[in-house]
Amino acid sequence: MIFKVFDKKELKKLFDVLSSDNSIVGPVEIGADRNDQPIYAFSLVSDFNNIKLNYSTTKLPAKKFFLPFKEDLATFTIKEHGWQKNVDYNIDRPYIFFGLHACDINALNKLDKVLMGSTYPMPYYAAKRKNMFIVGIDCAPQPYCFCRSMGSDTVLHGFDMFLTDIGEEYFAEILSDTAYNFLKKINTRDPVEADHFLYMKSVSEKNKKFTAHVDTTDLTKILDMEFQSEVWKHWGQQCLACGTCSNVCPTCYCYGVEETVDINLKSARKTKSLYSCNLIDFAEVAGGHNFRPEQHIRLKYRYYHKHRGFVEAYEESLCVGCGRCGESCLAGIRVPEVIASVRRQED
Amino acid sequence: MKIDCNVNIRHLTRVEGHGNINIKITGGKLEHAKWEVVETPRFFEAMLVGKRWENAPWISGRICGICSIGHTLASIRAIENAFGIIPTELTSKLRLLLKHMETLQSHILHLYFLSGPDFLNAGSVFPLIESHPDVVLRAAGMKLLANDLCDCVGGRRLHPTRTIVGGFTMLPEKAELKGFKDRLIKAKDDLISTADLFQTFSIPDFSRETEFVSLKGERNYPFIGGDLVSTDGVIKKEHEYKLMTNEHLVEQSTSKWSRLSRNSFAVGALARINNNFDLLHPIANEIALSFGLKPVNHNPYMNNIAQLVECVHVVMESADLIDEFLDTELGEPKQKVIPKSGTGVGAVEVPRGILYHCYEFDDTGHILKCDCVIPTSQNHANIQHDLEELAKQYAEIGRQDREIELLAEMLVRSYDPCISCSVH
Amino acid sequence: MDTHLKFTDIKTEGRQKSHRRDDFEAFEFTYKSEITNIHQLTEMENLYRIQILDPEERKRFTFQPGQFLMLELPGIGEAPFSISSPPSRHGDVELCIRKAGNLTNFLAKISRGTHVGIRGPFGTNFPMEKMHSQNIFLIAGGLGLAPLRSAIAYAQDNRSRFNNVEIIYGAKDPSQLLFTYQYDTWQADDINLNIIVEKTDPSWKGPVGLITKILEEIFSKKDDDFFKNTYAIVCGPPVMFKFVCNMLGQKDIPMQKMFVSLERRMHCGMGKCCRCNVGSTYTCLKGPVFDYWSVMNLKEAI
Amino acid sequence: MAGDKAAKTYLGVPLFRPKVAFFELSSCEGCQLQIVNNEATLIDFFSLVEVVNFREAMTERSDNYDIAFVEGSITRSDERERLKKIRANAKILVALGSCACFGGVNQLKNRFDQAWVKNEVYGNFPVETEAARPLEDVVKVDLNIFGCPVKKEEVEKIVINLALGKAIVHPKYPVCMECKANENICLFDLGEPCLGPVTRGGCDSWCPNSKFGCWGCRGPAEDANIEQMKFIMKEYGFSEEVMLDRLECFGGFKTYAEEFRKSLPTVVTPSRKLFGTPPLKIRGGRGSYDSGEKDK
Ligand SMILES: Cc1cc2nc3c(=O)[nH]c(=O)nc-3n(C[C@H](O)[C@H](O)[C@H](O)COP(=O)(O)OP(=O)(O)OC[C@H]3O[C@@H](n4cnc5c(N)ncnc54)[C@H](O)[C@@H]3O)c2cc1C
Ligand code: SF4
Ligand code: SF4
Ligand code: SF4
Repeated sequence: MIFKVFDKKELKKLFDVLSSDNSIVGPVEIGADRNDQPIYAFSLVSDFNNIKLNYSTTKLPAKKFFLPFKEDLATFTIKEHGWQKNVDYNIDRPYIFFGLHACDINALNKLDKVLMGSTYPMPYYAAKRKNMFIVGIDCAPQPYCFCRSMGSDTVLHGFDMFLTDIGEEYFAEILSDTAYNFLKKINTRDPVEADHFLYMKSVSEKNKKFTAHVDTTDLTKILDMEFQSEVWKHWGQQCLACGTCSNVCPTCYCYGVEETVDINLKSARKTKSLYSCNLIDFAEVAGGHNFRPEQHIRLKYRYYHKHRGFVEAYEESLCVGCGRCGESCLAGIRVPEVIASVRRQED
Repeated sequence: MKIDCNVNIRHLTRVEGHGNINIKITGGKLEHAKWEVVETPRFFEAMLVGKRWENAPWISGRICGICSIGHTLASIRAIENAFGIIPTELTSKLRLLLKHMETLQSHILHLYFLSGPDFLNAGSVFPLIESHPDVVLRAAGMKLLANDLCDCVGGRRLHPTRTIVGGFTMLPEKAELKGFKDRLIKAKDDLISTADLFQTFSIPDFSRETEFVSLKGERNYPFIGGDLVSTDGVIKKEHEYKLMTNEHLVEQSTSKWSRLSRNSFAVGALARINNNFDLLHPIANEIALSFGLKPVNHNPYMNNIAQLVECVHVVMESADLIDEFLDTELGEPKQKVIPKSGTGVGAVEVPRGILYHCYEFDDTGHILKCDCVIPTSQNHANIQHDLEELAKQYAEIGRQDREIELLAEMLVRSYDPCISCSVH
Repeated sequence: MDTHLKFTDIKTEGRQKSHRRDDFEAFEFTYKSEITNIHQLTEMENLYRIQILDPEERKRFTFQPGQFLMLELPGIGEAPFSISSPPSRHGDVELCIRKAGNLTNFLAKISRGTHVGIRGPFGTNFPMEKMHSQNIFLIAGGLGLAPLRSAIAYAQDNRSRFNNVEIIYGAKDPSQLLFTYQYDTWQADDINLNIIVEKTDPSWKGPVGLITKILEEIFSKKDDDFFKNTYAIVCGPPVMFKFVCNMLGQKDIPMQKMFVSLERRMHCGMGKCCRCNVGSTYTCLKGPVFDYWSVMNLKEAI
Repeated sequence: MAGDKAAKTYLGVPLFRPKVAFFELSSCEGCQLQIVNNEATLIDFFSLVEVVNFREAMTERSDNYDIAFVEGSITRSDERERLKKIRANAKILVALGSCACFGGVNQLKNRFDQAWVKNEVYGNFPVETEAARPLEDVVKVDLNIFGCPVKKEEVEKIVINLALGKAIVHPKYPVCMECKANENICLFDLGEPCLGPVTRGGCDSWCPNSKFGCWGCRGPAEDANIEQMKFIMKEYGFSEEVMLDRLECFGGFKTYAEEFRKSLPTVVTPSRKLFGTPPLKIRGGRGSYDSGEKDK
């Protein structure tokens, strides 16, 4: 891995270099909540000053740029006899993601495994994924962050450049030659030992700030053992079956497909919409039979998929510990508490 | 020639709501001519009793689907008046813009889809889609503009979601509003073509002297709030609306009737123009004159033309409002609302005339008493008297059943009555 | 240096010729096909004969008994269906489809010659080759006969490679029996056919009752050695295969030698949409055909 | 609409071009207006169906129709009779909008004694009215189209599906699902109440898109978790009355709302000063008015 160090003032220059020819997506402030805390979102930005690099967590992940909530998989031209299928992966340009946290980059890496890795890679995702350039940035743990428990507090790959604040300067990890070339446009220097020290200090200070934890020891086994546990009913009773947790999750990718005919009857479309396993009809089949008829079973399934099934398949969990779902859940169902209750850990 | 005539229309079509027309002429003599409102009453004034203030605009907007924006705004104004809230300039401008688009969409709907087919000898707009596609497309285009702009400012085209007491839940994007300017300019041209089309129609020549009531403009043509005025010279304050409407009940109608200096009066586009002619936009003014419309005009059929003139006026003014909005530094969209006890009245000119909402609140902002006076109900008595006069005049000159029936229908439609609203 | 990021294009034209599982273009690729014939089997089920139009593609389309494909009618819907025809007949397949919803009802209204799209084949299959030189029980309840028919055809085509072949088929009532016109040909190929119906009608001469009843009868006629060399394929509603597999288990048939086909909701068929997950196993990738041991290990499978 | 166009087909299957009629009972007619508000697709829309009765837009009338779209709720005996006639003529009876599906805002008057309601508005003048009811209280309803107002995109989709013979299924999930997909900031975060978590989706989170909390016009989502909703409202500092106002606004949550109203204490507020009132009890929330004073 190649490292560089550059003055914080250079960052704007880097932004300008990147934005002169490309579309940039970054964290911006979109309002304030009832406690006057800023609310952040990933959005297209053209002005460096609008980017809030010290943002906490965005409400929604950057998912919409590579896994849109709604997307046409195909359109059809209907002719007198027969039809023509038109496929478009819906990409028009590369995006630069400026300021993704480690958890969100890890989320992309996990999505890559399902959507790009295994059999039948999904071109709609892959095309967008291949057309992104990622500048990661370090973060300050929030009270709800448990990424460290999920091993997502640092990220080793899946980005082009990752910046860590070491005081007056940024410490940059460089993973791609594109990133290396971009950095040539600004003033950088090679790190010296003192920089390494500053870097490690910043990391250890960050680690001290984590307050939320999830014990993942033997979690797959425990989830299996506790499959019939009463605690699921407890959480199920609170769950609104609203799907918010999946929608704000950077790794939830389940979807449904619907085919519709346009009102002129001359065209039709096949549309994919992100769905949620917490919704009542997620596992309903023709004839009305529902394989997961009760809410606690559906809620359990979500945990089961993330913390057991995915581990079984890829040896890592499908949760990055960003805490978004717990923060957005009006019923206050939070992963650390749910897992702790399944493990019968009382605090 | 002495005629016998029997007109019996149950549930008049191409009007909003349910009303019947009954005319009986025997041997050239009018026996009776009746305008009956048979709409089922919905008791909004009772529904709201005991509810918190927040419910009022949201629920009372449901009095009418066509003028839901007007109802919402009147309700908000009444509440703001009761609580002593003065809307910011930005809020007032946006509300006016929204109001204008409702006026445009309602007038276009009426001119092209409801009363228009009468002049083009069609039963509805559907055959016109084939016989006059350009006309229908032009109307659809203008309606779409009005509706889209309502969506943009008010959240949706009916039962708006952004209009609240104290301002708006959110403001439209400047860029988005800017995009509407070109469409408004185009609408002006479309309205001029509409005027050309209406010049080819023969507007029935019929007049009956009556009184016209509307809001009184100070510097601008009036739409939201202000003094109340009549062509007979009555002037009242907004909160004295009861003295202007004098609602009473009559047997043939589930809607209440109104009277002022005479036994009936008229509200609506014609009344507004009769009272505020000089405040019209110059282009609107010009079009009015080209139809020979100037105050005080007593031909109820001319209400159609008055609506057309108003369309021009609101389109021109909306373009200006957008310019002003684009130049304004946007702040908080809404003010804080602190309820207090008291009574407030909101008077708003909706497409069919002047609309009043009045609420009395307790100190926690719960509604103790609610009163809504709808333009169409103010018009009912006038429609009735016009109908009698019309039947009488035409019976004398010996017109036939079908002709009288059509003229009677057209007369009622000219008022663009919104019956379900009048029986809220 | 140019600061413009290079746009990586992934070709968006659906692949025209080949079809590989690791190819981006395979994802939304449909074989354009024609419904060449429709045969009404019962009031609820039709048999559709579907031919891939392009001769090259047709040749390349191969499948194994137990696999399914996704059938698409533009604007109407897309759904998974087990292939019901002999695997020897490549891109010319038969699907036995029950009217159950939007797509299937519309299919019942179309006529011969209509174009449809098919994707696939997807999923696991019955491991027919492993069963060579063994006895096989082919046990079906209701519509479960549809996927089994492909295995039956395989057994017919490779009759010499199997010992005893026994079809056990249960249906609600005689009018719901599928593929009645083929029973003779099966028996002619020395395949035992045992049919039982739950509700009888005057035309019915055979046994009446649940499928377990007829199984017991058959079991009682076989000696213990028979079961040592036996495989079983069970297709039908979950309750049925639970009972049946338990009975087979009592005869000491190992769970790895029993195969069942699971049905779940599916929107992609390619391990993406998650709708078919059992526990967190994709039915479309790891299934629909599972050995019974795997099913036992899947939470909430039955 | 007159004129028999050649029957349309889709993929060779002839389509059903239904004769449709629109009727309204007690309502604001906004839902019908939504259909005419379809400017961009109006012509396509009307080529899928044959309109034979649409009082608001046309003069011709016919009683020969396949589908009757009925808007509004029942508040008078003659409406009941009309509805029964419509039912007898129609093959498919569609309840258009929340008034028809649940009673809509009209049913808010059911909180009161109907005699008081009449007196409040009409004094001694004789008018007929009865408690507002949804269509299905009187006749069998084949299909509900929820919303106040209905969403035109949804109506269009339903009509296309009717023509194609596709089943009409409403989303079972709550509004939040669509709200999140629309990238809205949750209103609870902004300190505003919202009924989205328990209200049936399908409106594409119409109100929250405008930063306006949902009032539940589409009725409850399947298996709506009302108990949890009450708890959330409380946690975010909204009074029970705020929750009740929304629950009872459109009638979709009737059973819950009635229970809830009963569970709340009756509060007595000072009687009115300006207008006389008959004896009247409003349970729950605020306001039970004792009559007493008549100082008008
Ligand atoms: C592996 C497999 C093999 C199958 N083989 C056959 C067969 O050979 N013959 C047969 O008649 N049926 C078969 N089915 C069931 C068949 O897929 C459903 O009956 C069909 O999806 C109904 O579609 P529809 O559009 O008519 O119904 P709708 O209820 O309108 O379906 C709506 C959507 O739900 C999904 N869906 C609903 N029910 C099911 C279901 N049971 N399975 C999967 N998706 C569902 C579909 O994707 C569809 O897009 C099979 C299912 C699976 C999973
Ligand atoms: S866990 Fe929370 S966010 Fe997720 S569906 Fe349940 S209530 Fe909604
Ligand atoms: S605003 Fe309402 S609908 Fe949207 S997420 Fe929040 S609670 Fe749900
Ligand atoms: S958000 Fe709620 S009140 Fe608004 S349209 Fe949707 S369901 Fe109705």
